[in-house]
Amino acid sequence: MSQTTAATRSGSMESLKHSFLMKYEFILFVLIALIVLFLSITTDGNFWNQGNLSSVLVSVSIVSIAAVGATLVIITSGIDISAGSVLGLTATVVALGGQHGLPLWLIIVSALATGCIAGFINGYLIAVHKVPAIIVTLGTLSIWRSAVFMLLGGSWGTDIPMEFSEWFIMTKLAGVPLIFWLVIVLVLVSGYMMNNRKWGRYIYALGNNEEATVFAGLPTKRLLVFIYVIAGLLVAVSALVSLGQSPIVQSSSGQGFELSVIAAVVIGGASISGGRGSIMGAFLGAILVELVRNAVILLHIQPFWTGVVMGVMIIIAVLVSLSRDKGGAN
Amino acid sequence: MSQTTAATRSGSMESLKHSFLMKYEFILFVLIALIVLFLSITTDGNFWNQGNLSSVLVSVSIVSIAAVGATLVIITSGIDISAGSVLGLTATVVALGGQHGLPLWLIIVSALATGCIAGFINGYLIAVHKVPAIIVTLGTLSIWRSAVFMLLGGSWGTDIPMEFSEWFIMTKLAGVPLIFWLVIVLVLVSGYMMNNRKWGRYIYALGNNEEATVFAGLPTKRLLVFIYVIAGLLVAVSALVSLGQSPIVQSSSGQGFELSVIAAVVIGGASISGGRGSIMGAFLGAILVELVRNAVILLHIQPFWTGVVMGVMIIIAVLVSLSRDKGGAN
Amino acid sequence: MPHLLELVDISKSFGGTHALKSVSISLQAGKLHAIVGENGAGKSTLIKTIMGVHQPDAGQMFVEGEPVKIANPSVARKLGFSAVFQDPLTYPHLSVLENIFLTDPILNKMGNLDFAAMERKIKPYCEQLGFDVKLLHREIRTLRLGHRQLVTILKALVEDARLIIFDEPTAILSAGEIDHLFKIIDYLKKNNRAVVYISHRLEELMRIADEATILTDGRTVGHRTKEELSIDDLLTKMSGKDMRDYQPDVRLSKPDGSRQPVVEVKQLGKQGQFENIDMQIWPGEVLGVYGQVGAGRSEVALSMFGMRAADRGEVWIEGRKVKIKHPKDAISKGIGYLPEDRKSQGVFSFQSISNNLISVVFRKLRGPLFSLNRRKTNELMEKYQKILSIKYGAPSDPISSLSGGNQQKVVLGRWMAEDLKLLILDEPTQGVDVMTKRQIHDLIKSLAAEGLAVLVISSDLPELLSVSSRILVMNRGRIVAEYDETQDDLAQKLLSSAVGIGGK
Amino acid sequence: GVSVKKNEGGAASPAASGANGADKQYTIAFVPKLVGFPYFTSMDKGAQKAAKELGVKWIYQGPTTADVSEQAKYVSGLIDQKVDAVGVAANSPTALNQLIGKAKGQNIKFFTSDSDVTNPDRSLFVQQATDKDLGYAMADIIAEEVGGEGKVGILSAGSTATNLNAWIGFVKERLAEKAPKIQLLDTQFAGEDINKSTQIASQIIAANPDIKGFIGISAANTPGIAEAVKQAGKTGEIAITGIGIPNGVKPYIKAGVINKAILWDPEKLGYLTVWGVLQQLKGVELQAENDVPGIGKVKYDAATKSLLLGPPLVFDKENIDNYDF
Ligand SMILES: Nc1ncnc2c1ncn2[C@@H]1O[C@H](COP(=O)(O)OP(=O)(O)OP(=O)(O)O)[C@@H](O)[C@H]1O
Ligand SMILES: Nc1ncnc2c1ncn2[C@@H]1O[C@H](COP(=O)(O)OP(=O)(O)OP(=O)(O)O)[C@@H](O)[C@H]1O
Ligand SMILES: [Mg+2]
Ligand SMILES: [Mg+2]
Repeated sequence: MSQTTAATRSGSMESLKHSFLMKYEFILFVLIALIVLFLSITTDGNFWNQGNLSSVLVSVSIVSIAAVGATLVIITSGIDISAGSVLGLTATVVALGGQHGLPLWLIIVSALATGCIAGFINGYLIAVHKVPAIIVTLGTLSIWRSAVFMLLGGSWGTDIPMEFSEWFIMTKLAGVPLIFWLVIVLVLVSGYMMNNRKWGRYIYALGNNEEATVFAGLPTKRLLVFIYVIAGLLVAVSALVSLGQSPIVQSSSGQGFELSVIAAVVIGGASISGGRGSIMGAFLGAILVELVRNAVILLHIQPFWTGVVMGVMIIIAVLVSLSRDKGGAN
Repeated sequence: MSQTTAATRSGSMESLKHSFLMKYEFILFVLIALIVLFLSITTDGNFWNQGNLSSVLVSVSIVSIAAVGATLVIITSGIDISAGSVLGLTATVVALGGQHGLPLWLIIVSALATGCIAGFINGYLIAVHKVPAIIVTLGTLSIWRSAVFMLLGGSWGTDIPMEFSEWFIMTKLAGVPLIFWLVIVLVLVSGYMMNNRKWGRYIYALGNNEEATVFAGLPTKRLLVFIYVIAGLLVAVSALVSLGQSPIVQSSSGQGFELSVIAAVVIGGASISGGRGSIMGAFLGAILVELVRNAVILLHIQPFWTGVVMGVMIIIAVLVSLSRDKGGAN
Repeated sequence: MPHLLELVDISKSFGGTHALKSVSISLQAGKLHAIVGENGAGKSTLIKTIMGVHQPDAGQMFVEGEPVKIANPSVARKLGFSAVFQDPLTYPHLSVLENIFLTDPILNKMGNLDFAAMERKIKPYCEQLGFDVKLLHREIRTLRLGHRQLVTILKALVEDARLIIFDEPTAILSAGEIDHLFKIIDYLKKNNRAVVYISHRLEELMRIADEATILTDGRTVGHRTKEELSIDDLLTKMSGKDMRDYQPDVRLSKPDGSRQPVVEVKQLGKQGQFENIDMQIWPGEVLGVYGQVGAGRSEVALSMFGMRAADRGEVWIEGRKVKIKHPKDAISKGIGYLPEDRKSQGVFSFQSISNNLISVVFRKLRGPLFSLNRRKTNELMEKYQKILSIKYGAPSDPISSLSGGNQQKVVLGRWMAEDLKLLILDEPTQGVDVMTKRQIHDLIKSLAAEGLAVLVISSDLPELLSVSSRILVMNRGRIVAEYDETQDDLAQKLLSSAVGIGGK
Repeated sequence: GVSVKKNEGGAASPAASGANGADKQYTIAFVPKLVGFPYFTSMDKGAQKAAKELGVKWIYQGPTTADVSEQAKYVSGLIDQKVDAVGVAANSPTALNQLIGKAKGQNIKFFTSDSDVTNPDRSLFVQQATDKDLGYAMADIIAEEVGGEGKVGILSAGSTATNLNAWIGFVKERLAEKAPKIQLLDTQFAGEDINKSTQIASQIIAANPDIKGFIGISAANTPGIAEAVKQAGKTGEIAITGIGIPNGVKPYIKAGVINKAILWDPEKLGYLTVWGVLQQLKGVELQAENDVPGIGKVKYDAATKSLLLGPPLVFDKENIDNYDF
């Protein structure tokens, strides 16, 4: 267990067992357990109600899928604030496909292609033209949102294939929506690869010192483009799941999604200045974020408190991980 | 030739006249002139209509004031995405002051203090605790927005002193709202100081290599905190002007403001990775952004096109300034 | 047999600067080829061209007789070339082991990374270089600069390349480490590797070079075989002046022990870094500090300068006890510090050369309307360009366009312009060419002669011998010996106490 | 979106067109709460139809989010362009006061449609249905479907929207009077966001396993609730009603998740708006009851200067297929 994490952070093997990140993820885990315990007690078991649990887990899944990609992006010291618009665009493509009666497979292919293309454009400008990621994605955020408005032409997209809801949300294994299991597999596999495959380490290296990867003859540009494409693809998958959860597309669909995703990644311990971060952490971060949202509703708290809790949580997460860092350095 | 770039960018004086940034600013200027010409022709003079012109210039002023602070922040390789929430919070403070019948001076002082405090909190966490700026301001963005919701308690703030509107917007000099003249003075004076005062030079140095400023014995932390306080203060001033323009406070007031501000600064040629940027550029950037918005209204274009134009403009601005950079380096 | 690599008429310019002008050079397997030249002569540019970082504007390259185009660094790697660059680039948050093996990882049967195998492979090299194996698992950012330099050497060794290039690998290494390195280089040569070696420490080259090429202003001005090598000849060839005419030496008078020391350090200590540091520095003296990499010299200096807090001990300035919490306190009390890590602690890379030079004395250059006094700035610039012979196009050029040695001179000049009581110089002449180094040594001595106290930390033994009036030796965080310049066999004594034999 | 509907031959710009009486082509501009929202898109469609039939130039443009000051910018821009009448579906009852004064000063008529302002200087309010009718209709449907007792949740868009709050007020009033045994839960807010509505509704259902009914106050809330009920497997167990746009609620009505949803015909509202404003521009007095082509009899209340489209429209399985917007 402990191996994965340390390698993630420092990539070293020996300190695996005592790694700080392990401890950090452990903190997250304990925090989650505490909130769950608290909710179990205070809500008369409503938290464990099948419907509530499914709804929370599906929301976690939607954020987590995109967060896997966002973690890679953030490790390379990039950022993707266009994710919400890309989600909206993908959903729009699905709705238009449904409206024109395209076959399901073609709809899915178009949706995933949309994500990949959006990711490619980001990656291309960032890797090849060296435009800072925040600028590129600020630009595409704006452009894709406009595209959604224009494509929907003022109406709602309602012709969403029923399959998304059936597959991901209605289908359950051990009472838990299928998608959540898939997300767990995604997190474990991609986390393992980041630590134990050459490519995973290249991604960390790239985030640590891009210039050095160029000098070392690594295919830096291609790798960066690839990461943004993957990130776009995963956002498109998130879009399909979210259409399962709510099969209508509005012009505002996905707005603010990027913030949830970035919050999850950062609460999960990734450093925005690149070079570190873990997929498992991002997953736990997503759970934490959604649990807070859920608690606000279950406990009949004023919804504005979500914002305060989230804001404080993000800052504290970073403070904690920074202070551990310092500890590590000396 | 290669000499000039670095120097100007870095704010050195010697070569102002032939500097590339100067040329970059010149490009912006030409672009603005072209848009104005185009609007003059296509809108039957509606563009030059007193009301329209004032409204555009006031909007430019609101963005520019905050953009002066944001330029400093971005030069230090920071970013402030909490500006929109701070604007909302300041406006809320004004509305509550008005509601409780506080005297005007006290309202103004409270508003400016709000901005300073919000800036101080950002600066403190960033400078002293070394939390990355995007994280801190992502957190405070969320927190202040929630505070606005709570303080307004579901209603709108409507008790806004009339003076803001009278002073800044109704009062005109040579047909142009007073505030715009003030902004021009602000831009010229702060631009001059950035290039010719030691503090200005320190700020550029700080953004370039923070550790080296510590070795050079500069008061790095205090300077950073100071910059964020100034940025907060200027956002508060923007809030007062925007209340002059539209004397009502909603829970969503200011949302998205940070994006306009960052767009202006970046279109103005500042580098998001720090060490360079100019206040005059940011001002021209603000004019460009607001002209595009205005054009969309005057020409009855689909408002979604604003998004596309802005997105493309941001990316192109950075591409252009990067390519000039390269020219300089070789 | 054709040469391993042959460069013919390679030219490269950056804007108006002609860094290389028809340079030709050929490298043979089993031979060490030294490249010498003044700062800015084009040595690093040549290396970067071979490694595919820069593309030549003209000229051809042949590998074993076949023409090649090295379009990017990965082509160079595939050809079996590897290099230790002058400013080594590392991945700060990855472990040392990963930094070494990133590009050529060892994989297990599953295709996963096999860290245990990597460790086994690197261990023998660590032992040869005297590099503590425990450090392999630390994040590399936690290592001191000297250790990081060793890591990049390890990396070049493990890649098992047929051409290995070292661009000033020993700039901040001390005699012990250098001996280890040379043994390894001998071993490489025996195994038929070609080695390119760049250094400003000409005495090193006498020991290991098989041939040498001399560059001046981007042009090849000479080639010498092992038999023809001599320091005087190289110097003359490099600078175009006859160095035998050079008349050095301001003699420093011995400090007057009865006077009050400028700075006195009493029992300074910091957990795990250094202990019981006592030292006194008198006005008008140059106190040298010698030691191996990691001996703790920089740490002591950093805490005197207020960058790091010491746990114990006192600092007195001119008889008064002072608290220094931040470098700005130190500067206001008259202490200056030239950091050893030029890239991350010294240079403002986007800024102009003149802005870099004046970044400390800025406040004294006030002109009308609170602006910067341009005339004074220019005077200052001209003065230090002359004193330090800085080679640049215009003062407004970005400092990043300068060669490594010239950047070092600018950062050094920054402190010379300030009025100080004590100037601490940490590896002051790293990467500086021999001629300028002598000038800098003279400058240091004349500053001292005017009453400044100077503390010089250096791993360059000849430098310390020529500049200091007194030398302290540190070993594992303690001062283990003190010598003064009049002692016999000084070099030998310094060396043995630095590694822990001998003592006061 | 924006649409500029020019009638054939109506080339003259509003400013240039002389005062030659009946020939004058009037320009009427309207700024909805936000564009890109199907409800307002339908209004625009109806208004375009009216513009074509009645020979008016119609401008429809507005912000992409329901923002007060953005809306004000559009209104201000249109006044500067000297249109003959400018109107809004107001995002704020008071924020536009200054602009209403400015319009009056330039002899431009200022009207509202869908959602009113408090300023007495506005020339006309075109009302879809009375707040009371809408609130009562929703209350009556839910009371009947839950059998007069049990927990009922309310999901609304925003806490500051005046018309939504008015409807909630009437729902409460009616239920207190007609079905006092119904226990209303705290109102929750999900914005004009269907996905968020689904998430919050799911969780409300979880927090109140015995919930019997749900009311969606805004058009985005109702389909969101329906999806949540469907996913919770409680179709038929939890009754749903609320304001619904036909295409949004159609699948749920067909699947039996929702029995009845309420709206009015926004196309007709758009049509009526153009017609009413045109009467005022021409100086024709509105009567207590007016005959509007294509709509029928329409009431006018001179005291409040408001035209009323009529009683709310109830969609169910039978009639839902007749609407496509
Ligand atoms: N990227 C660059 N842009 C502009 N000029 C450059 C660049 N790199 C090198 N130069 C210039 O090319 C010349 C040769 O530089 P180079 O770094 O090769 O010198 P060097 O011989 O390695 O010197 P040193 O001994 O100081 O390291 C210098 O004048 C330097 O200023
Ligand atoms: N064998 C070792 N293992 C781990 N850490 C070491 C070792 N040797 C030294 N260090 C570390 O090196 C640091 C002292 O290095 P410092 O830079 O002060 O010495 P230095 O003599 O200036 O060497 P350098 O020339 O590398 O700067 C301390 O932080 C110490 O913990
Ligand atoms: Mg060099
Ligand atoms: Mg040192």
